[in-house]
Amino acid sequence: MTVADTRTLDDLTVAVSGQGGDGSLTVTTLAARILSARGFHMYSARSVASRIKGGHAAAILRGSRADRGGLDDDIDLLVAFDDEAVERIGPAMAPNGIVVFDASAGPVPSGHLSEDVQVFAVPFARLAVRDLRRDLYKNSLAFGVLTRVLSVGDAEAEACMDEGFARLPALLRQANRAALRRGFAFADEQGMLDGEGPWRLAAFDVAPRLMISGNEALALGFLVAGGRFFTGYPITPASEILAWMERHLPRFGGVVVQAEDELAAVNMAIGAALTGVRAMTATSGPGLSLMQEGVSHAGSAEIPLVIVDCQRAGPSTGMPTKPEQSDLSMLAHGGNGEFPRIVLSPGDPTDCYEMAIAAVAISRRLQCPVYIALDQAVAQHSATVAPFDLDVAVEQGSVLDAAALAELAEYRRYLITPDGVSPWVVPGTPGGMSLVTGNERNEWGQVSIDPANRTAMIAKRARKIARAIDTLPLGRRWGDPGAAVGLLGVGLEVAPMREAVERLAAAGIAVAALQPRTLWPVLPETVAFVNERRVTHVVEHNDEGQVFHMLAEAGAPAGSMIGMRRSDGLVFTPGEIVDRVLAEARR
Amino acid sequence: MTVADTRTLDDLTVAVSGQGGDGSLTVTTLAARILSARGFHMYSARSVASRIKGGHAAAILRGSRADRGGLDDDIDLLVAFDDEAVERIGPAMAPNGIVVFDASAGPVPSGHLSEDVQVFAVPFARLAVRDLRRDLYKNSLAFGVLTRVLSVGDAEAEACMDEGFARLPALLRQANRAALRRGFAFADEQGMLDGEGPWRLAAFDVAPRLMISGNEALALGFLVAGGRFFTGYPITPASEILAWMERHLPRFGGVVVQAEDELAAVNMAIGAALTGVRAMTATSGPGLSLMQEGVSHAGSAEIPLVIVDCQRAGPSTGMPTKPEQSDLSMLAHGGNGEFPRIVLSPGDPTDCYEMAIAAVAISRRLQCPVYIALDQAVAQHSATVAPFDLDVAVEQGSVLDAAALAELAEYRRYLITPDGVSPWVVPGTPGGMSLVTGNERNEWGQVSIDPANRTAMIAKRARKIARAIDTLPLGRRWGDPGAAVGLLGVGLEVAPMREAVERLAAAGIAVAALQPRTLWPVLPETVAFVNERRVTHVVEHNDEGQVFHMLAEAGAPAGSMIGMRRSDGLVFTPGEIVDRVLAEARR
Amino acid sequence: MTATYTPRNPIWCAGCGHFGVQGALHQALARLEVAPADTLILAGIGCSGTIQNNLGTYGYHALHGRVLPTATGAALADPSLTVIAAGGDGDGYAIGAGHLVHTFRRNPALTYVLMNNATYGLTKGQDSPTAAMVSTGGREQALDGILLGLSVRASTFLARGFARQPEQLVRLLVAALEHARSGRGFAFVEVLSPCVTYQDTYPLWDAEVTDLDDDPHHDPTDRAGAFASCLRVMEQGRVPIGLIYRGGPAAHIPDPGPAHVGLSDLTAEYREIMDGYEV
Amino acid sequence: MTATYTPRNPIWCAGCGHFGVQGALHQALARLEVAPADTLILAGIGCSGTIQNNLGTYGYHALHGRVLPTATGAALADPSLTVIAAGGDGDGYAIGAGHLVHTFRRNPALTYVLMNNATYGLTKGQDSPTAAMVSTGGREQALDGILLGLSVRASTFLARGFARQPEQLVRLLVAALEHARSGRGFAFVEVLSPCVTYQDTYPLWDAEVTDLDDDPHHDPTDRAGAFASCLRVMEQGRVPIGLIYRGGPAAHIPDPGPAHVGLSDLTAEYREIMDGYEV
Ligand SMILES: Cc1ncc(C[n+]2csc(CCOP(=O)(O)OP(=O)(O)O)c2C)c(N)n1
Ligand SMILES: Cc1ncc(C[n+]2csc(CCOP(=O)(O)OP(=O)(O)O)c2C)c(N)n1
Ligand code: SF4
Ligand code: SF4
Ligand SMILES: [Mg+2]
Ligand SMILES: [Mg+2]
Repeated sequence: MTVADTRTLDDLTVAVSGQGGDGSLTVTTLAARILSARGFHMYSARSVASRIKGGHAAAILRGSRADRGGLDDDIDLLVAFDDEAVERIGPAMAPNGIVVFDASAGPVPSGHLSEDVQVFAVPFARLAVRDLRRDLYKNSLAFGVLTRVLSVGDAEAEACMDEGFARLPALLRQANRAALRRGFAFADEQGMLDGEGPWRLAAFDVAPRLMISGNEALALGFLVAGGRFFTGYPITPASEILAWMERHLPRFGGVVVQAEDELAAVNMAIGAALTGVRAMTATSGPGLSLMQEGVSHAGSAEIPLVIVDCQRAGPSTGMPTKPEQSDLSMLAHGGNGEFPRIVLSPGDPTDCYEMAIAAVAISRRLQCPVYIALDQAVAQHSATVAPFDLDVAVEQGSVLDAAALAELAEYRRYLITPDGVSPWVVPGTPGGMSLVTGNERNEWGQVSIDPANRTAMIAKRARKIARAIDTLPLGRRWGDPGAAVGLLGVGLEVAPMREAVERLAAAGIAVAALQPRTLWPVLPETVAFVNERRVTHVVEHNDEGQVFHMLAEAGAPAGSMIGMRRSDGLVFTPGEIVDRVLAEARR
Repeated sequence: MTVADTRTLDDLTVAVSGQGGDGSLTVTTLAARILSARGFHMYSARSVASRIKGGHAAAILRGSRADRGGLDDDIDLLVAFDDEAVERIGPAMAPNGIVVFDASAGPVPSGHLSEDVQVFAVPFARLAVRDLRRDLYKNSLAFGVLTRVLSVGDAEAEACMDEGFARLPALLRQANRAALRRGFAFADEQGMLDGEGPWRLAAFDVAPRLMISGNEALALGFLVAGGRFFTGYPITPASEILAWMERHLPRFGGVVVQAEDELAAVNMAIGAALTGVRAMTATSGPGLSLMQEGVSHAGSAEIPLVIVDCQRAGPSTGMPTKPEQSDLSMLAHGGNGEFPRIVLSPGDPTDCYEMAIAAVAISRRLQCPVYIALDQAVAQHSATVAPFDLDVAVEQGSVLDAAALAELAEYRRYLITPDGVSPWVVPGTPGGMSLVTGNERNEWGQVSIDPANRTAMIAKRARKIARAIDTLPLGRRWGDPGAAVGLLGVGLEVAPMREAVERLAAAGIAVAALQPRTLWPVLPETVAFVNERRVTHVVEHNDEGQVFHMLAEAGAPAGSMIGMRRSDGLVFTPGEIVDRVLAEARR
Repeated sequence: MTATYTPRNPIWCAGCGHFGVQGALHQALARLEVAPADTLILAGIGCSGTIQNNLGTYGYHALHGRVLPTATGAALADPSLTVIAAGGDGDGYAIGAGHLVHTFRRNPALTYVLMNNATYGLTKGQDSPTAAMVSTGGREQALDGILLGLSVRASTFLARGFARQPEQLVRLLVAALEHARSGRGFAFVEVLSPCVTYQDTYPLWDAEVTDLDDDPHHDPTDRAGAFASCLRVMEQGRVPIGLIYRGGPAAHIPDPGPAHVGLSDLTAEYREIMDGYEV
Repeated sequence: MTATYTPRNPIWCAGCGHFGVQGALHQALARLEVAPADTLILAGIGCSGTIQNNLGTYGYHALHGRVLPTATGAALADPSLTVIAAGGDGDGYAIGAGHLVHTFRRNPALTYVLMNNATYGLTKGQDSPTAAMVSTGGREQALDGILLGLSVRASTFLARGFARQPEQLVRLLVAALEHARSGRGFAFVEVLSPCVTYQDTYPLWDAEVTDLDDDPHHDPTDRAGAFASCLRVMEQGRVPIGLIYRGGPAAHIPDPGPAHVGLSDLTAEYREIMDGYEV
């Protein structure tokens, strides 16, 4: 929480927490409308157990003057629907924070909140059931109290709810409005009058922005890049991509298939890609394991394919709703045999949009599989971002049409070329008949075990990457380019890393931060970043240090890298990163 | 070919080559009987295309006084059933070698054999069809000429064939004997009389030996280690393990299932392992890709499981009959999320036997997946080895029976322990009911996303490997332990590496060789081996240097390692390794 | 007594059909007096795939779609166990369809309870392969596990229950468990088990179920007849329930099964095999 | 004319049934005058899975067991192609069984030729899921692709031919190709195609095939009737061939299909979607 004057906030984090089905998200969504109207940048996160009811869930919303794209160190305002919410989130409350507690089942559990935290205990559920006959209305009731805390005028709060619930049936809308007013009334009883709460919100001018998740932005990027075929199989946290595609792709003549499993998904996408269509599939770790044979096949048979991995905590089923970056080694090294592949790694929705476009173009240009590695946080959390650049040229890539084909004396699907990329004619083109196979093959696509041919084909495939390395997406950087201390991380590390750099700079400590967007192959600029510094903290969400080892494999000196890792399902806060950097600097 | 006196050989390589169905293997199998009777060590290899008829195939047999376990640099004696055999193998002929050529379709193609090679052109196929009415008999005919070349007495050759064909119907036996005699007659016509051929075979005393392939030895090791459940799905070059199990396991109360696919195979094995049975599955690269989710699951749920990967050339379908070591990175890094796993890597049949026993014991002791990484050559080629030590104690490992369970106040399936290994009670044990899951879980096996529990569970699983690292199988070493130059390789590299060390020593160049048998985790002794030398050649069958990178990741200095790699489907010969070592030494 | 885990309370939404399934399974096991220590419940991934946590038996959580191979492995390895596989329609009919076909064919002695709610509950309501049961047009697009089972001639026990008809369901589950436990083979029970949150099919199925147990013309030992009966009911837009088919050959159960074979004093037998390789 | 690859000579053993399949497919394509450039043959892995190399069309070699999803992807992406999937009984009935079920259900407009030799030819003669067709006892253990197809109510074309009865086989393939090409959906043709090297079933099948095309009582539009007919024939230890079933709803073919949709000048439409996220 940053406080502009005694009571006016310009960086506020609200958490709403209760059991899974309690509609915590509704409250933060409404709060987002309030903050948005004042020009706050926003970031909205959730933590739910992978089950429908009964899991502990929290919806978190951060609004800030600066564009943060991630969570703050602590929670300013907590709406707690049960004891567990206080137990879990209480210790993360900011000094002088406020807790609005559902006291229906008893008083606030003791021992979890520090002295300075102010508590408003309201029997939300009891009031909702008693006065409105449904437990669910407690959310609107809580929203009423919350807006009073923030000194939002009742009229604005009501208007906000009307808009937010515009699609609900009239009866429900009315009941919710009644609940909201019941909240106001309760606040009145506590002496917290309309517009006179303990806190007040700042307001800023902003340009129009989107509020969008990484999954949604990625899906849009695929569409804009000319993507017209998508296959998926439901899995947390990738399912939103499938849903998005089902909603939007058909209108553009595209095809979306919910496959029977991930094996079908990846092979259907390969089949579509074979016809020249830009195709993509998306999954998470367990599904990606199942797709490994298919990805190796696309690599061997030289088929352009984009595969999205929205990483969740592993191994195996792991913790499906928690973020992790523990499939990266599989992306770089999985699948049988050796084949060219690229791993792109976006850090926020804009990046997701851009990397989707890049992935489609690269896979098409190089005729190979391209992974986009997200993690649960980047995939599912929403942030405000500037509108995307929609003016994207869709290139033909290496596909020859009938006219171009006619220019050739002979067409060889796997022609050995200096850049490793062969001409490609899609089925339906007269005269372009070809054989495509996952066996080793000669230039015509005919199966071959000739040793000389084999050696040439391996070299050809390897060349595709080697020759293209200078064209792959570069990283994003923050901080002081000349700093001796570096921070390096991808995905959900980007936001806290960025913010840590700012805080450290404010404290007089120069730090440079790099988010490599091409994670594999490791780009020369990434190795150079490490080489140029005394020490680089490699920040990542796993236990083994997968990014760390990739860098080391590519030649970055292990001795000058320090792993900053966690894999407990929680994110790094900017403050934690700052502390670790300071701790190292002090040594 | 080493020649004891002018005409007596004590190291001989015979190749028999023609189209796939020509029965080349029959000829080398008979020749092996001749060599065996004289006490030769033997090594038998094959190279066939992955299809039934029409592919070019060669059967190669090396017999030697010293135990070589691999091929020599060149071929001494070639039986060539077609032009292609001469074209492909001709350039690999030893000086003064002999070619027995099937001249049915014309003379020996020119340009492939050096001047000093002696050729016997015999119209085998024509004679076989004309005199015996079936093309197939040309093999026995060729065997007659071959034994004459080697001055094996006709009586011995006939007896040898009688024994070798003992299981054939009498009519076929007679026809083959007639073919053999037709061969003798032809030799007579050429003036190569009984017992008076150009070459003569040495003879030695030897103890009884086995002639066995890596796949067979591994299967036997599994049985002896108490393995009683095997699942597989046919795939080259792993299918022999399935066939072996089907033949032998049921007699011991074991169960063998040919699964519908590799997903079923790995999960059936997991289900069996769950009941406390020692279970294994075997496959090759494409199947291993499909098993990745299952292996990650076994790692997460802490289920003992042995997975054999008989590696073939990739990527994707690749070259199914050719050896490669290009799944190693997948073994070490594949599968979603992070979990403990071990990769053992045998180099010959004895090693396969021993590593199967070790794998069963380790997987049982540590409750985690253990890979055994073979390659096509180790898996399918046969060699003479000393009889195995069958006196193997089968330990209970970490399984508690009802009595041991009763001693506990409380049983927690995932109890956090100093060595990371938890007590384990199998279903059917009264009072030992437990929950086993691939989700993150608490000590009782109940799904949990609690961050502190998560951190403890990750550490527990990682500890299993860290604490056991000193008990994992050590490598085998050859040569001068103090040498500044090292050779390091696994699987099919072992035999030529060993022989190269001997040759280099004979030339006055000290070299040390190491075959790590625990490939992952990389053992301290392996890193030390590299650290102790000026330069270590890391010999491997892949293009990217997978072993090389594993070593580097574990801390071996990349600067003192040189990659010696090939992935064209051919093996390294001892001479090639010698040449590369010399070339580096000269620089 | 050594303490062990405490069975969990179900995590399902109030009203979820899976409660009915759990209750019926509990009763069936009690009726047959199967000891929890001899019972191994393996479950798939899905809301349905949490049932194994709640019953105090040995419980195992398989991979999504792989519950049948895992259960087959366990049942073959230790035939003295009562092995129960459980899971959802996504788990069993989508990603698991191939294994289902092969389990029918292989006919191992285990019981499979498939909780069909015509949706993917856990992942929030996507269409499962039976989703079309609920739509008005294109109902034939719905996969039917019973017809599938009938088409595999090695299948031996096929039944469908409804979570809201507990008496019949208990009866079917008892029959299924007896079938498997007596070694006749694979007992498949699909249960209509509505997902109140994403696809509330209670009203629909209340109206649509047609009980073949009540149909005097239905002969559960006649495969072609059962196929025809089911098709006829389905063509009327209804869902056949009851014991659809029972018959076929008996399963081959290894006895005693690898979990109970001895491992000592076998050196002579091992040597015999090894000697086969001597040259 | 630009030169391209030369079709290969088949690599099959002399006498292999797959020659007959290739010949018939060649004839059927010729009879329908399908241009090689408009034909995409996708094959599985197996001896059968080399047929695509020999016909001069666009050819694709899929992963083992995955030919149907791959072919479905291609057919949906470019409906102007004549898409033919081909493969063996191991490929289609073992590792591919789940996809087969779902392809019946999805009913995409493509033809699938499954060469059943009751063995795994390429990997040297292991038992396939149809191996039990050949054994005397336990024949019901053999999976039957036609019965399986009948059990999925969305299936629209099911036939079985015999490599040694080329005339009928050509006729069935022509009908199948027409079915798929006219957009009615998935045409499944199983061909009995003996493996002379590992499982020579010529004599057996010569004796055992029962042609339902010749049976006046067989009505290929009656699903339950067809099921009963097939079962009856099979219970006599025989193998039904002919056009077993044709019917069902038409496929939904996207038109023109993503391979032919335009990609330019869509910025306004994209913006509309993006604006939905504006706050
Ligand atoms: C390989 C894999 N793919 C996808 C998932 C995600 N997933 C979890 S449960 C589920 C489906 C659940 O549906 P169903 O089996 O019908 O069970 P229900 O929740 O309806 O009881 C899916 C797709 C997964 N866990 N693993
Ligand atoms: C994932 C995977 N598993 C196993 C194999 C090995 N394999 C190649 S072909 C084949 C089966 C061939 O049998 P079938 O499909 O009946 O074809 P046929 O050779 O009899 O024509 C198998 C198991 C493989 N290529 N990929
Ligand atoms: S989401 Fe549906 S299936 Fe899952 S627990 Fe709730 S009602 Fe049951
Ligand atoms: S092995 Fe069998 S299936 Fe393969 S080509 Fe030969 S006869 Fe045909
Ligand atoms: Mg379901
Ligand atoms: Mg076959």
